[in-house]
Formats: sequence, C-alpha cells, structure tokens
Amino acid sequence: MPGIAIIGAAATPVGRLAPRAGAMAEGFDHEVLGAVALQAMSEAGITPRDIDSAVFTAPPPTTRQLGFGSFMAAQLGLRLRGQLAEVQEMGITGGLAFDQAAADVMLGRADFALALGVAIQSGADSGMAMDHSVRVVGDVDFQSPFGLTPIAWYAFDAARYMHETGATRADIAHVALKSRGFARHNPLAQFREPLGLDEVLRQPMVVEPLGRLEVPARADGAICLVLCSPERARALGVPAVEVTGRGFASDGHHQMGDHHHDITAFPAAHGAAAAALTEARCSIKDIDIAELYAPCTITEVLVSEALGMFPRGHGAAAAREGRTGPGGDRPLNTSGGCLARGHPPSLTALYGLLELREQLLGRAGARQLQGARRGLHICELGNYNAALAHVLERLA
Amino acid sequence: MPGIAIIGAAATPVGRLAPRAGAMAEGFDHEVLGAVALQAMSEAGITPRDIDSAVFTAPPPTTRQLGFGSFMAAQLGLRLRGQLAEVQEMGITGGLAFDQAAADVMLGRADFALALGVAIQSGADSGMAMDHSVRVVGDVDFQSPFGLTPIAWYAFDAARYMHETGATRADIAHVALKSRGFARHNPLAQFREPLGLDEVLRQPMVVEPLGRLEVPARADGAICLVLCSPERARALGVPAVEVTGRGFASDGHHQMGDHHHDITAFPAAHGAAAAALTEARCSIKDIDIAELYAPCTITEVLVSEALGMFPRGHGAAAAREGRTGPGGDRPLNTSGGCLARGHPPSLTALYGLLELREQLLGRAGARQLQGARRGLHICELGNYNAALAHVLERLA
Amino acid sequence: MSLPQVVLPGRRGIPPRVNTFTARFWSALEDGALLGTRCNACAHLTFPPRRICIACGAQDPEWIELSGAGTLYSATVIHAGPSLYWAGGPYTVGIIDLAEGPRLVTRVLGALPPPIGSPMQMVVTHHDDGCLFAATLAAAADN
Amino acid sequence: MSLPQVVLPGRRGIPPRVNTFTARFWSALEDGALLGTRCNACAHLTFPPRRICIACGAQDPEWIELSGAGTLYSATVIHAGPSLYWAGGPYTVGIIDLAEGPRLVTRVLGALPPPIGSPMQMVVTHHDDGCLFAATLAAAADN
Ligand SMILES: [Zn+2]
Ligand SMILES: [Zn+2]
Repeated sequence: MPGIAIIGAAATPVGRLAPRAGAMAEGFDHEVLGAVALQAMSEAGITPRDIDSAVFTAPPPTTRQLGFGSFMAAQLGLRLRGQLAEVQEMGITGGLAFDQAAADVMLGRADFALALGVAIQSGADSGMAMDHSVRVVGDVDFQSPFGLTPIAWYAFDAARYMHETGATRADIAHVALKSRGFARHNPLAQFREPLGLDEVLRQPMVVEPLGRLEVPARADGAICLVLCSPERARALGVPAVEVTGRGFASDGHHQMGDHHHDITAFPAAHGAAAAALTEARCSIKDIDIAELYAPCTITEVLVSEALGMFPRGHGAAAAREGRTGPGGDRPLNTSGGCLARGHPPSLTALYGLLELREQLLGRAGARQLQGARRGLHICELGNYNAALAHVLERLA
Repeated sequence: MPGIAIIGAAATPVGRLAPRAGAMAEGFDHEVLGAVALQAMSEAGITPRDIDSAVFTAPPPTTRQLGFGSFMAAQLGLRLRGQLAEVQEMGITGGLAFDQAAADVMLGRADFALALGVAIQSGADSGMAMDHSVRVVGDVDFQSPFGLTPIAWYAFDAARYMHETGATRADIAHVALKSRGFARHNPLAQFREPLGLDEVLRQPMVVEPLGRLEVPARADGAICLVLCSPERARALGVPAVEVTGRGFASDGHHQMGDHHHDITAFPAAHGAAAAALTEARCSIKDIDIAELYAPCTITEVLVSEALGMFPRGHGAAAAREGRTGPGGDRPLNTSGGCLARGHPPSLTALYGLLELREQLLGRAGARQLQGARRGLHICELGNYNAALAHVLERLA
Repeated sequence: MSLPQVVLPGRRGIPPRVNTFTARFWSALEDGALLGTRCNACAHLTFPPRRICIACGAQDPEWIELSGAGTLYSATVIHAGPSLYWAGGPYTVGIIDLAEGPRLVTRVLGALPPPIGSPMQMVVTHHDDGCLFAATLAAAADN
Repeated sequence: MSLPQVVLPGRRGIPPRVNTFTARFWSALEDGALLGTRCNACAHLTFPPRRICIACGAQDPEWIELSGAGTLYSATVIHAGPSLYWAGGPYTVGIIDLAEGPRLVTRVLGALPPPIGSPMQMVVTHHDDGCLFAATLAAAADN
C-alpha cells in the first residue's frame, strides 16, 4: 500500500473510562473521541474542515448513541466528500478502519482522512457482555450453546501448543512479564507495574491453562489517526510514517475449520504478513519492531512463530529468554501489548499502529527502540483465521 | 469510479422472510444469504474460490449470529486476500458495501469482490425496533427523549414542503401510486397490486402528513452483487454494467443542523450526484433512469428536485402528472422503490443498484425502460444530510 | 427569565443521560432556564450545549441563557411511535428556530400542532423522574 | 448405533435455534443419533450439518450418521464464563476430531479434562428444555 502517510495521532490512555457505579460520567463517548480527534488533527497541523473521509470502528453495544459515525461527524463539524462509515469484523476492526480510510486517500477521494473510534464498555455487566461475545465467536446453534468465550479459543491454542512442543505454562507466561516491562514507560498503558513470574502463575485460572494475568483485562479507549498521501505529508513538513506494504489473508474458517487442521499454525498471519512484506520489498528479517494483535500470552508466541521470527515451537522459549522483551533482539509489542498497554478489542489495532508511529519517529521515550526503522503491524479476526498486516517506515 | 463492473447479482424478493409467530424458520440468515450469493456468483460464471473480498452490510439487531461476515465467509468456503468487513452507516449502508468492495478491485486487492447482506427483521417486536431506531436518528440526550422516529424526519420535510410550495398531500401521494405501477412487473417487489389515490389518502396517519401507504412497510431481504474490473468482465464475456462515476457529499449534519437551514433542499444529494456525474462526464439530463433511496413519498419528490430533474417546488406536480411513473419522461425508481419494491434499509441501496443493472442490460421484462443507457443511483444517511451516488452504464 | 413550567404525570420515555458538563444544563432547566453554549473563540451559539464548537473546533464554550422564544419551522404528529412514548397516543414534535439563532427539535404541547411559522415559547416539563423541555404556541404560554 | 444418553438437570444456556433443515438433526439427536451431512457433488463430510457445501458450493447434502467416536484435539476449562453457564461452576469444552473426519467443539463431561489425544465418545445430553450433544472419555462412556 505505498501512498499512505500517518501525520497525526492521539489517544486516551487505555483503561477505565466508564464511570464507577453511581458516579457521573466525565464525558460521553462522542466527547471523549471528539477531544482525541481534535488533538490528532492539531498535531497534523490541519482542522476538521480539511478532512474528506472519516472511517469509524463500529461502536460496542454499550454505546448509547447509535448512528455514531454520522453523529460524531456532525459534532466535529466535518464536511466530507470521500466517505463516512463504521466498520467492524471482530479483531481486525481497527485495522479495517485504517485500511478503508487509507483506500480513500489512495483513490484520490480524500486529501485527509481519519481512522478513529471509541469504546467505553468497562461499565457493562460482565455476564451480559459475555453472553453477547459467545454469539460473536461461535456458531450460535452448534458452538455457542456450549458457552465458548472469546479467549477460550486461545486457551485451546495454548493447551495444544504445550502438548505438541513441551512448552510449559511458565514459559508462555513470560510474555506477561515482558509486556509489563515495556508498558512501564508507556503513558498510554493500562498496567505499568512490574510483574513476577510467581505472581502470574498463582492467579486464579480464567480459561485453563491461562490465568487472570495471561488474558486481557476489560479496557476502554479512544483513538484517532490522521492519514494523507506522502506528498502532502512532505508538503506539510510534519513528522510522518509511511505505509510501505499491506496484506490480508484468510484461511476460510470461522474460529475453527470443520476438519482436522493445526490450530496453532496461524497460516493467515503468515500469509498476510508475507503479502505486506512483499509489497514493502523486504523480509521478516528486515523488521525491527512489531506490534501484534495478541490478546493472550500464547497468541504473541504463536504469531511470532507464524511470522517466521522463531522456528515452530520456539516462540515460548524466546519469550522466556527475554528475546522479545526490553533489550531483546526481537522486541515485540513495545507498547506493552494487549496484556499491559491494554485491549479495547475494536481499537487495539489502531493503538498498535500508533505505537509503531511513535517508535519509528524516535519519540517513544524510555521505551524507545534504537534503530527502529521498519515496523510490522498485524491484527486478526477470530483465532487468527484471518489477518491484516501493514509495514510502516519513517517517511523520508 | 471508472474501473468497476457488476457481473452478477441475485436477491430474494423483498418481503417477509422471518417466520410467522410459532412457525419454524425455513432458513436462517446465513442460509438465505448463502443461496443468494451462490446464485450471483453462478450468474457471473465464477465460484466462491474466485472471490478475494467480501464486504457485508452489518446485520440488523435481529441477526442472532454475530461475527456475521466471518461466519458467512466460512459457510461459503471463501478464501480472501483483499478484505472481509461489515460496514454500516444508516441509509448508505448498502452503498458503502458496494463502494468498499469496488475499492478493493480498483486497488488491485481483489480480482472479484462481493457486496452483500441480509436483513431478516420483520419478526421483531415493532415497539422494540422503534426504541432502537430512535437512538439511531437523533441525539440520544437532546432529541431521542422526544420520541422522534426515523420517518418523523421525512414528515418534517413533507410538512415544510407543503407549507412552502402549496403542494397538497394528494400531489405528493401520487408517488405511492406510480411506485406500484412499476412494481407490478417486478418479481422482487413486496407490493405489486395497483393502488388508487383515495385508498392512499384514507389510510391511517403514521407521521402527519404521511399515512400508512406513504411510508415504507417493514421488509426483509438478502442480496449479493459480484464486482470485478471491466477488463475481466469483458474476458469472461458475461453481460455487465460499469460504474462510470461516483460521488459522496455530506452537509455536516446529523439529521438536522443546529441553526436555520432549508431541510427540504438536500444539498448533499445535489453534491454527491454532481460529483458522480462529473466523473461520468455527463449531466443530469443524460440520465435515462434513476434509483433513489426514498423511504417516503416526499423523499422521492425532494431528491428529484435536489438532483435538478425538476425545478424547486415542482417535484410533486411531476409525480401527479405521471412524469416520474410508467410511461413518463423522467422515470424514477422503476423497481417500485421503497414503497412498493420494499425497503430493508441496510439493503435498499443494493436493491437499487440491482434494478439499474437489470434495466441497463435490457432484461427488466414488462417494466423495461426503452433506451435506458445511463442510470443514476443515490442513497443517503439520515434525512439526506449525506449521500452516496453512482452512475452506471452498460459495459461496452 | 424563567420559562413557563408544565407538569406532565408519568416518567420520561428515554431519560437523557447527564454528565459533568451537561449537568449544568439540566439543573438550570429544573430552575426554569434554557441554556445553550457560545464559543469563546468564534462566538458560534449552539443548542444543545457542546464542549466542542462545530464551527471552529475550539473547546472553550461559555454558558448563555436563551430567551425561549422561537418560531415553528416544521412539525409532525407521530401516530405510531416507540413503545416508550406511544402508550399516551399521538404526540406532536416540531423543529423550532430560537430567536437567538439555534435550531432544535422538541415535543410540542397542545391538542393540535400549531401552523408552521407560529411564534413558539419553550417551556419546562416536569415528569415523575426529572424534567425536559418542550414548546407551546407563544399565545398559549402567555395565558 | 445409539449414543450414550446423559441427563443434565436445568435448562440449556443458549438453546440452539431449529429450522426446517436442522430439525432433522435435532430430532435424530433426541433419538440418540449424531448426524452430519455429506455433499452429493464432492463427498465432503461436514459437521455441523450444512445446506451449502463449503468445499464446492453445491447445495445438495445428504444426511449421514456419525459413529460418535473421536479424539480430543484440545480442551480448556472455563472458569469465568457467560452468566448463562457460569452459575454451575467451571466447565470443560473441547475440540473433538471425529473418526469420520469432521472436527467439532463441544462440552466435555467429567470432573477433569481428559488428556489431549484421549479417545472420546459423543453422547446426548438431555436438559429440561431439550437436548444437546457432548463428549466424554471413551472409557467412561463404556462403563
Ligand atoms: Zn467556535
Ligand atoms: Zn461439495
């Protein structure tokens, strides 16, 4: 996808934005996102009237204002000639908002486009939220009746991976530790305190073999990225990163295929990244930094293997040895990822793209990765049966 | 948007697909849409494995299976390299699905792309459905508390138009009659029996001055269009229409602006159509046939004026004089439109595009418009504060 | 400049939410004042109150009190509405252009909708669970 | 070839819907048979039953009875689940590869999840409001 630059970005820290029970909300969804969008445009040196397209992540069921994209556009005084849309498809939702905003720029329909969204759902009753989510991640007639939660699918991955490779829960749990190691210096992160392995392992189980700190906490967020062409970005003279490759792949499953296949192989992740790398004219070895959509510890392990960063069955060992953490040779999710930066599912991809931008522009502060020149972002749709990848570089 | 051909299309008749109370469903949403999608691909001479992108209209709240796009792709055995997404934004939802599927073809991400969706919602409790819809079409804190239904906004248009132009309810109601006149020969239409003016006028009021036959009935549907490049369409040798122009415009409002403006002027409709016509290198006079997203009688009148088909204040008279009906010089909504073909809101735009295709290919049967060479489609987002337009021609 | 007060038995159908910004609006309404906001950067006047100016994007609103006088731009009687409203029978809603410029949509009280162009007066309606605003014919409010 | 039957008091959390096609599956299950579909065009065997073949797109399935024998491919115990299931405490779900080829996901009965690779037997579970299928260790089912 040559032809796209990110020239502005802003986000709230990930965490609880919903008011505590009985308390009055500081701001509603549109006010929280409105402030973030104005900040992103301000950073880019443009105003709402410059925007031609706005692509929103579809709001979660907790968002009371429906027709949200239209409502939000009116609140910001946007006048659009490209498009106004809300998009969704499970974990690639944020990536799709980015992709479709980018498409409008590439097709000449937008000089400037926004990819943005807000999710304030931590106040929802958790039983209710899960009743909804079981309808998302399974066949409602032949799978949902058994109560499969979204992360149960990752637990299947973990159990099978341990069975096949001999990796232990403790090996995999190191992902939770290194996530905190990175998040410590990320002002947007939900959890910044260091963790010890014992602490992780003694937590109550959520979906065996994954305990409370190996799966994501509920989280809210709001984020906006501002896109334009590389030419326009250069003319503005603002610091920018460029998308140099894009790839999508699906293996045709919804969570799981209907005949035997290796659920830990994530072929869609491999395919999407390969397509993006090819377009960017580089290989996985040329990637200095990667943000992976990885809700659970095991997910980061499996994606790192699917991308070819480590041989099959060696991803957990790489985490345990510190290779993917602070100071390692294969840093993954320097934002802290879903476990520490936090995971508002529809927005996680946009937060990942934002982190790559900060790193590639050299302004990631104490977590700055030296020599980060080329970054890979990947997000997924339902146990990585489909994936969307982007390669980013600093705009020359 | 030069560069897009429609090579296949299929749809269920618009009407009730939900089972009657107590009856067993014939098929669930995915089965209804699956059969339609296979028929559309078959018409195009391709198979599910040829598809690279699938863009779905986001399902209505009545759809029990969530993650619907992913689930549906798996049911059809799709393997995608372009994208998989669900899109929504009120009345332009179907147009966006078409637009984003088309974008993937234009960007070279898809050889073949599907724009598709299903809406089976006629079984829902109508009070519940409306409680939901008031959250879509108004500010939930400052407008929804007054109980504004979606069509109440069109009623405001009608009352103001009558006040300003002197047009009567009977003048405007002729749109309902000519809609039936066209629908009579449309096998996809929900209502095909002829109507008399008296019958329309003596119906109970729904939103004054609009009665039961001047507003849309609840309706279900399922539809799929198959897109590819014009070159590929020619190579396949299947009959095809081509998109020769595309335009989007918004006036920056959500239903209504916050200071005085003319709510009957629909500047977004004018702007979107003007952009599409410019890209197609023609003017509104060159349009032989048009499908307008027009849920109520008044909407067709106002859009026809906004498009420049009739002078301001003369649209209702044009309907009364038969100019927009069968045999008229300015035929509008030959499908029967929202009032007779039927109106499943998220799908209406796709049904409109399908009608243009049938007409431009010369196979609309008894409702065929002779010499239909160039068609205009337009759909809208919330009292036409934003609009998306496409110009279609038969592929040479 | 207190608005006329009307008591309407029963609860509001969909009660508006209140946050730390809009609380000022709703408490002023309870006291009989209809507030809007004016942008300190560009003077754009808005109703409903907004933290972000739609005209210039500034986030610096000040509260201003509106007179409550306006004109009926359009109206409709809703005969089939959401279950939360419909129980009470047909109800009228209208678009009001306020004297100070802002346009709003609200419930219009009275048995019949007033003719378009009628002078209107905003009122406060008190329900079992809180208040809302509404409009009546200016003449009716004067009585 | 009737499957073992298990009675589980209480209602199903999210009861499956039934339509004119899947009714055949659910009534056969009630009678102890687990049905899948085989495509008459390409012989692809599917579970759950499908009107459209995911392998070739044909819409010509025939019903076939599955033996109910399989192998545990993976499993997890859910300790925090949806309110509709969670009331009963942790529950095990597993991926089963059936002897005939199809893979499915289902509830796994028993106090502890069986080791991955265990031979499994599908069973019919009878609830207050209808039946579902589930899996147990093959040895347990033999008892
Ligand atoms: Zn201002
Ligand atoms: Zn087959």
